[in-house]
Amino acid sequence: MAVITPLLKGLAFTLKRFFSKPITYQYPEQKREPSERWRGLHRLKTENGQLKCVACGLCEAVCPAKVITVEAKETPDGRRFPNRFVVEVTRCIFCGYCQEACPKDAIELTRNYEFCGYTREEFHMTRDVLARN
Amino acid sequence: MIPFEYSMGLSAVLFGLGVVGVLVRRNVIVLLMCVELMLNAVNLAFVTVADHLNSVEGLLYVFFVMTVAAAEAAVGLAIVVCLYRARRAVHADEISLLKG
Amino acid sequence: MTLAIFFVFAAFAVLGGIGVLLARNPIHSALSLVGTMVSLAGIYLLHHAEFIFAIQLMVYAGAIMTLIVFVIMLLDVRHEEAETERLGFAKVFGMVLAGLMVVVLLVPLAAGLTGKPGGMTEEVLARVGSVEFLSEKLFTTYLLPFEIASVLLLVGLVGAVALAKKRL
Amino acid sequence: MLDFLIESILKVLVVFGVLLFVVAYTTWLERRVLGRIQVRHGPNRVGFQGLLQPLADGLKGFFKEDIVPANADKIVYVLAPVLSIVPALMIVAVIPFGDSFQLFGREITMRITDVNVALLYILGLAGLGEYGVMLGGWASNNRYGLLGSLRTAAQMISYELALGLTLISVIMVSGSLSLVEIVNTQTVWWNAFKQPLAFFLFLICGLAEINRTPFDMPEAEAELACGFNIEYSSMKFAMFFMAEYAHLISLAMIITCLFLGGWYLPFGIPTPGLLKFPVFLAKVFVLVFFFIWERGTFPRLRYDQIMRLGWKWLMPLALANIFVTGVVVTAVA
Repeated sequence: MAVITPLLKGLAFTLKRFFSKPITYQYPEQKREPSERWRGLHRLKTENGQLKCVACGLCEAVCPAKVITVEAKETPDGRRFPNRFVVEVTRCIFCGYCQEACPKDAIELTRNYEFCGYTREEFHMTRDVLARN
Repeated sequence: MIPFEYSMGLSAVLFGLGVVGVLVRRNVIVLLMCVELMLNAVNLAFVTVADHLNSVEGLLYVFFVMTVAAAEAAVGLAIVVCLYRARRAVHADEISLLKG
Repeated sequence: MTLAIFFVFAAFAVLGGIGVLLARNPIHSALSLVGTMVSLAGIYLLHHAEFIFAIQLMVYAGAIMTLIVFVIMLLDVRHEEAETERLGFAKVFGMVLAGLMVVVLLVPLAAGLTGKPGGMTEEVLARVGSVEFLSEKLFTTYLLPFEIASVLLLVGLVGAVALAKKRL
Repeated sequence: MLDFLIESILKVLVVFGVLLFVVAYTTWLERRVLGRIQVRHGPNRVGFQGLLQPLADGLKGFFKEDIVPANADKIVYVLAPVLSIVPALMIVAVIPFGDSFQLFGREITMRITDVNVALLYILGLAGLGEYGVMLGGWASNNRYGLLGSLRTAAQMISYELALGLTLISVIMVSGSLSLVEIVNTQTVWWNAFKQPLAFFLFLICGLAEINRTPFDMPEAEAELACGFNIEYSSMKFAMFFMAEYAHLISLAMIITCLFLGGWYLPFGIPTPGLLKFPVFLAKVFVLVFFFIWERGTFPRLRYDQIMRLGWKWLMPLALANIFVTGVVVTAVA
């Protein structure tokens, strides 16, 4: 008896679980809402249709994974803007330092976690991709 | 109905194969297997005769032969394991000494 | 029809027997022997010996051969047969004698079989079945041999354990 | 003669077709039920509720690369899956699925054949079933495979004894070796009521015999990395897999015939002819469900625990059961 009772208890437990509702998210149809502070894909913010970024390079400097490349350029009226701004998302660790370091509040991490592709190059997110995001 | 001679012939051939095996092979386990083959041939003869004479005694003999074969296999294999443990040898020629 | 099945089984049995002889690897020998035994089980079925068929599969193919295969695997003797086997005079002579023995075994067949028919006719089998008939004989007339066989098995069991166990 | 032959061939084709279909869908059932036990869904994407999943798996298995390890024993390596699946399928030949029915003025029995030594036939084939697993592990020339094989061999030989001894008490109660007759003795009281201990022991030994959790020693993913079939891929692996599930189903059918009254309802409730086959199927389904359910519940036993359980508990219990049954049967008679 002492041997069999725990076995039956176990069976009863699993049977109870069998009739409970699965907790699985049926992913593509049923999406999980990420938390408020979720750090997903980067976005370059815009203001009046222009990038807020002034290509100071602070994010590039602070990035621990060295995934950000910024190339500055100036407009004829003397305003700096990023000519090239690439984030290699495959290597990014989504720490959010770039967002914290930015003096202009020009970059942020969105809650978008659904980005995928077939080649590595697709993950070298360029300025325009990040701005549109 | 199978002709009596066919079955007995098969039995004789299998027995002969077993004998030849015991003579030419040196691996002790294969020797054991050849003995089993001979026992099987004998069983076939018993079954054939039992069928031919409508007698159950032949089948009983098969039963006893199988008992003996099982005991023989168990003890034989235990000896082989012992030998292998003591001498790392499974060839009959290498274990012909009386003194270890 | 029956005869055709018999020939198929017989062919497999003989091939298996030859395989036991010729295979270099003991596992292949053992497999061939299993083939022979299963074919023989089929032949037993053709000879109206259902019980023997079943225990042939169970005891020979299922237990004894499994044990042999088990030991071969355990000892891993697979490459030890590689050296050439000398075919000395004694062996050739023995093989000739073995061939002669097969001939001797076959001679009485030509003379025909003499013996007292037992009670196992088709009608009896249809009434009681071969297992019942066999077990009735086994537990009445042949009770003593049966008990001796069981003692033999026990002795075999104890002997095997005593031999193979390192420390009792 | 000819119509008998045609009938037999048709029966064989139907039974094996259905069997393979059921085997395929048992894998689906197992994954779904296990999923639900673990509070998740299981495969539900391919087709409605994942019903085409077995088909997808089969296709995948078929198109995968067939790898043979370089140092494998080629012949035995190829032979092993065949040796594994053939006995598994052959067992079904003697299992009665139901009574007979009339079709085109012929009486058709719901079984391929009724041998009067059906039980011995089953035990014999169970003995042959070991070879596939043993040789598969040995031939792939892999240490894990060999370990799995040796464990299987030892485990199956050990549990076959207890299994056979348990059967003897059933035979004593029913007085026959034919499955049909054993079923026919259970119209009122199932053998599970007459022989509760034997039923319990047979369940355990059966699980050990078909290497099912909690006795899935030969595979033991965690320690042996899948054991005997570690080197197998493609259709050869699929054959091992199918053999496993065919064994599972035949075990369920054998238990149904031996202990759960085959196609009869319990306590002598008359079973209408049309209901017989569904009743049989329902019992088999319940058993298969139980096998999956216990797989989701019990952890695997350690190897020495399995051996101890088999030799020191199940064997003596089975022997004691035979003794008690013998006394009772003699006293009643």
